[in-house]
Amino acid sequence: MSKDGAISFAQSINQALDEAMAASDKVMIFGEDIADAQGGGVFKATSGLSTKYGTGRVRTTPIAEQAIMGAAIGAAIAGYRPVAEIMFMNFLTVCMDQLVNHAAKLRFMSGGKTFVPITVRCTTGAGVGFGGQHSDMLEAWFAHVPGMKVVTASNPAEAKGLLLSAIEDDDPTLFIEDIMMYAQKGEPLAAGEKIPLGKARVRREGSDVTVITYGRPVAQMDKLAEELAGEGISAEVIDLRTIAPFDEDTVLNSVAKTGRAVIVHEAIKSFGVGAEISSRIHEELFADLKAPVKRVGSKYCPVPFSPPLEQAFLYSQDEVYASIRRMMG
Amino acid sequence: MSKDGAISFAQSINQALDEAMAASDKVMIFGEDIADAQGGGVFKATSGLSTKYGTGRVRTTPIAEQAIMGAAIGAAIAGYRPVAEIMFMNFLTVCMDQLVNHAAKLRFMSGGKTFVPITVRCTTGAGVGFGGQHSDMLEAWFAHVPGMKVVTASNPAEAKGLLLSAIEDDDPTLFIEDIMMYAQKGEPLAAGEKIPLGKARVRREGSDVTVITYGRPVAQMDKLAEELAGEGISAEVIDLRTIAPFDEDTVLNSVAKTGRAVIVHEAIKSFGVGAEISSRIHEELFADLKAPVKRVGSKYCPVPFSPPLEQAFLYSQDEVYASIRRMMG
Amino acid sequence: MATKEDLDIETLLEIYRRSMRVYKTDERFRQMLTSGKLRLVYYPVRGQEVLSAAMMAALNLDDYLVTTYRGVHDQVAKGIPLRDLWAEFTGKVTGTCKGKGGPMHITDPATGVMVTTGIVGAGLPIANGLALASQQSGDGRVTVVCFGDGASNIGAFHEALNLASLWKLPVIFLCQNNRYAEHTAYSAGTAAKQIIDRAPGYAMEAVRVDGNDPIAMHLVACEAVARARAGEGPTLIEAMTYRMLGHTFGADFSYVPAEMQEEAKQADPIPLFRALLAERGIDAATLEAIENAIGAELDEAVEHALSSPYPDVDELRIDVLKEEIAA
Amino acid sequence: MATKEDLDIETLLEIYRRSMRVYKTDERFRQMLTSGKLRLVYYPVRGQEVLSAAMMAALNLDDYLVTTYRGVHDQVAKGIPLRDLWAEFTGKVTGTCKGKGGPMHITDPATGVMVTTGIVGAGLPIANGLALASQQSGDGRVTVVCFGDGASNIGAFHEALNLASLWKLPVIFLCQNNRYAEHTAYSAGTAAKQIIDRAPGYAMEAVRVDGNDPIAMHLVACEAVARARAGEGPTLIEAMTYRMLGHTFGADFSYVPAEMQEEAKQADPIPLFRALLAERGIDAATLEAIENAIGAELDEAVEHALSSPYPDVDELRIDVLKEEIAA
Ligand SMILES: Cc1ncc(C[n+]2csc(CCOP(=O)(O)OP(=O)(O)O)c2C)c(N)n1
Ligand SMILES: Cc1ncc(C[n+]2csc(CCOP(=O)(O)OP(=O)(O)O)c2C)c(N)n1
Ligand SMILES: [Mg+2]
Ligand SMILES: [Mg+2]
Repeated sequence: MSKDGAISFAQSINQALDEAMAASDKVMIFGEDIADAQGGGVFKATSGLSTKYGTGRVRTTPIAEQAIMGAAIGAAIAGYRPVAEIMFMNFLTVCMDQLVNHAAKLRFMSGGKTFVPITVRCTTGAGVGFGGQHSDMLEAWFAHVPGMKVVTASNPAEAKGLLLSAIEDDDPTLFIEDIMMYAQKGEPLAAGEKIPLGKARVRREGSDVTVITYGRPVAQMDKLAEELAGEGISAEVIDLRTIAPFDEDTVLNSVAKTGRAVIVHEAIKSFGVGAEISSRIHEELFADLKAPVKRVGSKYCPVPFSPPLEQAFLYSQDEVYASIRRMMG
Repeated sequence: MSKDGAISFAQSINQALDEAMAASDKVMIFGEDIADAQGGGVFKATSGLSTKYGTGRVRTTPIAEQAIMGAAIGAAIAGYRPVAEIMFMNFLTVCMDQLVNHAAKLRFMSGGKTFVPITVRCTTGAGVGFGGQHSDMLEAWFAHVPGMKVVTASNPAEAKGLLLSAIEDDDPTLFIEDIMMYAQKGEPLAAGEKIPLGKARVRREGSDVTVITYGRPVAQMDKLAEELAGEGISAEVIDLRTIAPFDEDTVLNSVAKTGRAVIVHEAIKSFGVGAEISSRIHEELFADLKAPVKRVGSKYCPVPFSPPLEQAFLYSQDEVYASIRRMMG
Repeated sequence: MATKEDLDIETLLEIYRRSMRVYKTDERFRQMLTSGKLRLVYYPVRGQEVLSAAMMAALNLDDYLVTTYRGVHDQVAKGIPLRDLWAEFTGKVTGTCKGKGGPMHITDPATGVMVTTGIVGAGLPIANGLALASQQSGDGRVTVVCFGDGASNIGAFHEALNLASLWKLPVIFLCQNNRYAEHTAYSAGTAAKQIIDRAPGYAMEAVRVDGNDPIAMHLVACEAVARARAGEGPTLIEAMTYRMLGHTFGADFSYVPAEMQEEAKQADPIPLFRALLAERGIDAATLEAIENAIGAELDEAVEHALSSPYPDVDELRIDVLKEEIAA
Repeated sequence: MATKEDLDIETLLEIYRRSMRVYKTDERFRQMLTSGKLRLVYYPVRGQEVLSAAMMAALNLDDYLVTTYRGVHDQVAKGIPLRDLWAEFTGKVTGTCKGKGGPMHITDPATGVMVTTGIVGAGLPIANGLALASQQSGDGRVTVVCFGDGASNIGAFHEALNLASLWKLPVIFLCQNNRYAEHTAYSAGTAAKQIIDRAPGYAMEAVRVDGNDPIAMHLVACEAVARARAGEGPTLIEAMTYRMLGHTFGADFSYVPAEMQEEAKQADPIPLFRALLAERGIDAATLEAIENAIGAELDEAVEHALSSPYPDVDELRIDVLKEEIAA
């Protein structure tokens, strides 16, 4: 924590893990390089925890994501609340079976006799120059999987509050951290506070258009709304926080009021999360809409390395602005 | 082939593989149990091929889907056109990395210096009683991955024509077969004929409503359209064939004409393929629509085993019917 | 290694009882499938009864089991109530999982049956997690995970064995080497001469045993259990056996050489076990009494299953997440 | 095993030349990162130059290479043009992949560099496919796939080695055991005493060698290449080496024990190689000439990269699929 009380996203994650481990000895953490003997994690999110809680509860693993995920699932069934760190979101592709065929289904397939309260943390995001295999936003895949939740945070305090709730939640939760945000600082969350899953946050009220987003774009949309206000356009900004199942009430109530909506995410647009939200809005509020719902996402291609391409790949704030201006006529 | 010339879906797949192997010695097949020493495949789709083309080109593999997919990718980069059989679609979860991070991205990441002309065949579908881990329709995941195509077929002839095109295609293609259709018989496709990827088929013209679907529901929607015609409703039925990238022109032209659309698929509705199509239609044709686009898909839960639950889980034809009646006012 | 003097008769009879529960259950399933009274995808366990019985007899009821689609022998030998099992196999709400899981996904924590998976190899990493929970809590439980010879070629096997050894987990990897993986013979899929050749790559204790020999198998099982309970780490057991029928019920298995089939008949563990018991002075009446008791229990279980109701369709909204899904 | 008499001086000089190309390239990258002239995530190869040079010197230009994020030593030793490599690392359209792949995804089929992956272990199954193509076409090529000690714990390793052995593929699995996987020491992640202990589990030829010894390493490489070309199947080589810097450039590696760092300095392959060459009668002027030539080539490559343009944003629609994506 810096002198002004601000705290980075990574530190906030660390605080959440620390508080969760202090609150319950059922919380364990597994992941690559996470113990202090390994420097406390590649992003330092777990720094200090193995020293404080022991290497029985904070375990550095081999490079074996199926083993990590399986260990978390088995321990969860037996009563623990493991947090599995899968370093990058793209690495979920080597352990999808454990997460999708097992963690998400065991409650249902066992008729409720077992359940899998695991939290899977991972990072991702374009902008660092990691290229095609370390930058994908794949949340739409997991949103399509019944039996699990998908959560993302838009600033350090939100990250802490949501992560604490994810760990307490009795269902498997995928917690996505944006690599571009780790160093970002913000107000800390008060000790003991949590942010419930399943509830979107209206960051700013408005009457002309609803901007629905999550993760990194949230802060950008806050700023854009500020700009728009200067131009006489009143934008409501919603941070979904929980992407799946998403908070339909908050979204629909807002768009019922504004009659216009834009969904913004970093994932590529085609077949992305925005498609479901847009469809739901059209289905429920067709008659109330003053314009078709607009989606803004990244381009249809693998994440490129070359810096100008990487920037051009990303969802464009200008496109959001232009869409809103167009909608307003 | 039966006496009346009808041919089953599985036989038609077999014919396509046979013709492709005869046409080019670059075509190879890898998969579990596929050679004749193993009975020619669990679904007999590869029966006779290893005898005809040798076990160098038709290779039974260990139970190792990453190894299967990797072998296909490597051989493809070196100039072959491998067809990888991943027995059930859910098993793609153990080799997602190979398919998504490698096959789909290598053309782009290499700046076009390599490309990966593989075809991945798999089966899936609810209705057999295989339960939660052998029945998922996961096409939406792969549709969200730039760099690959997703194809499905609605009858034996279509299967052959599309599979031949998939094998010839220079990009990685996921070819999804519905397990409930293997025994279904239909007209054979003429030898040498193919069906192009990327083009939807208008199965039936109509003027009141467009039904957009693919795979198993196609035949059911044909029948439903027949019924609706009896009630004075003229439904246009579109078989997407290629799910991604999908044939926007055909879809949008049709809905521009009818002003109404229903999308039907076996995959669960939430965050499914229907969401993208619905969003696209709303975005492009908002002013022309007489009613919001409707999506019909399966329920939000893992595929249940118990037969009545399995049936209740599946997308409902009655729901399609009721939606269309409601749209028509 | 073991001689027939090594096991007391009570233990042997206990293993026999478990074997017969498996044998009769499997037989009844196949009878009802043949007669058309039942329709389901069934994975026969004929030939693998004894190895499973001998393993499970070395465990406590609260020890954990993870198994696969071909798992009915493991579940029954572990002690799952036949009523609940049959009701699950027939998709009834009275089943272990309310009919939602079905034959490939049996779970019954009361008897330690924690996970049954249909994904080859997937049980191994999960078994590590169960064992880890025991290691951490000190509850003294042991986890056994069953899988086939074919499963030893998939990545999850490798990752799980390495982790278990590294962390000295109280887990037993029971490879039931029945010489086929679906239609593929052992040597067409597995480069290792024997599965245990893989153990040194994980610095793991390993033993190959005739799984059809109840005494040898039980002694190996007891040793592995003792090692796990003592905190000395995991064991890989390669139990040699044979799948006497096709991969699934009714499936063709003409790809199996006739001599192998013949040889396997000679090694059928059930008649051999009976002969062994006779040698040890157990008379036919005792065995018959055991079989009859199981038969009666089975009759009741089948009747219960068939007469039970199917789950209500509302169940589709329950157990997906903790909170019920809105209608 | 090998003695210094075993290799002729021409071969030794060829290995030295390749080693220095790697050494100088790596050094230049680090210099430019330090000075702020370059900004990228860079995986240093300091300490692993010689093993790679000795391996690649045993190959033809058209033999295939698959490597990883830490792959610049392999690519350069294989013969990739420095101009194209530098342009790719700097994201320029003149790069091997038009700047689209970047440092973690170098491909250059002209020099056999087929795939560079950022996913640990993923290269091994793909290498099998390349080798399979050669086996099938009879083109006589050999495929080498490089990976780390940590990678030997992931499932793809297991699946790939089993398949390669089963099918006798002309592939060489080159495990560069540098004793760390990111921040994790060998023994914290790997239960096997040595990686080659895993080979019997695949019935595969395997050899452990001091990768820093150019002669021993080259002889082992030649033997594996000969085996592959003769159709006798794959080899697992465990080349012992050391990662002399952090996992990525600039990253803290205080988790490495000081004694290990000290020991590694003593075993630094570059000064040892120079000493060896001196012993074999190569004078300082010869070595200097080699270094100077490489330095000049590097200057030109860097200059070319820096002055090259970035790709046009239209490139986002090209190479996604064969057909250009609509604007
Ligand atoms: C990941 C995965 N790949 C393929 C299958 C299909 N499959 C089901 S059982 C089986 C054979 C398994 O053989 P083995 O491990 O020897 O077990 P056995 O059936 O002989 O008991 C295969 C390939 C699967 N269920 N999961
Ligand atoms: C599947 C996967 N898991 C984790 C990572 C993150 N990661 C990148 S490099 C690395 C360490 C690899 O160690 P090793 O195989 O020894 O290779 P080295 O870096 O030492 O050359 C890890 C864990 C990854 N890239 N892919
Ligand atoms: Mg088997
Ligand atoms: Mg290493």
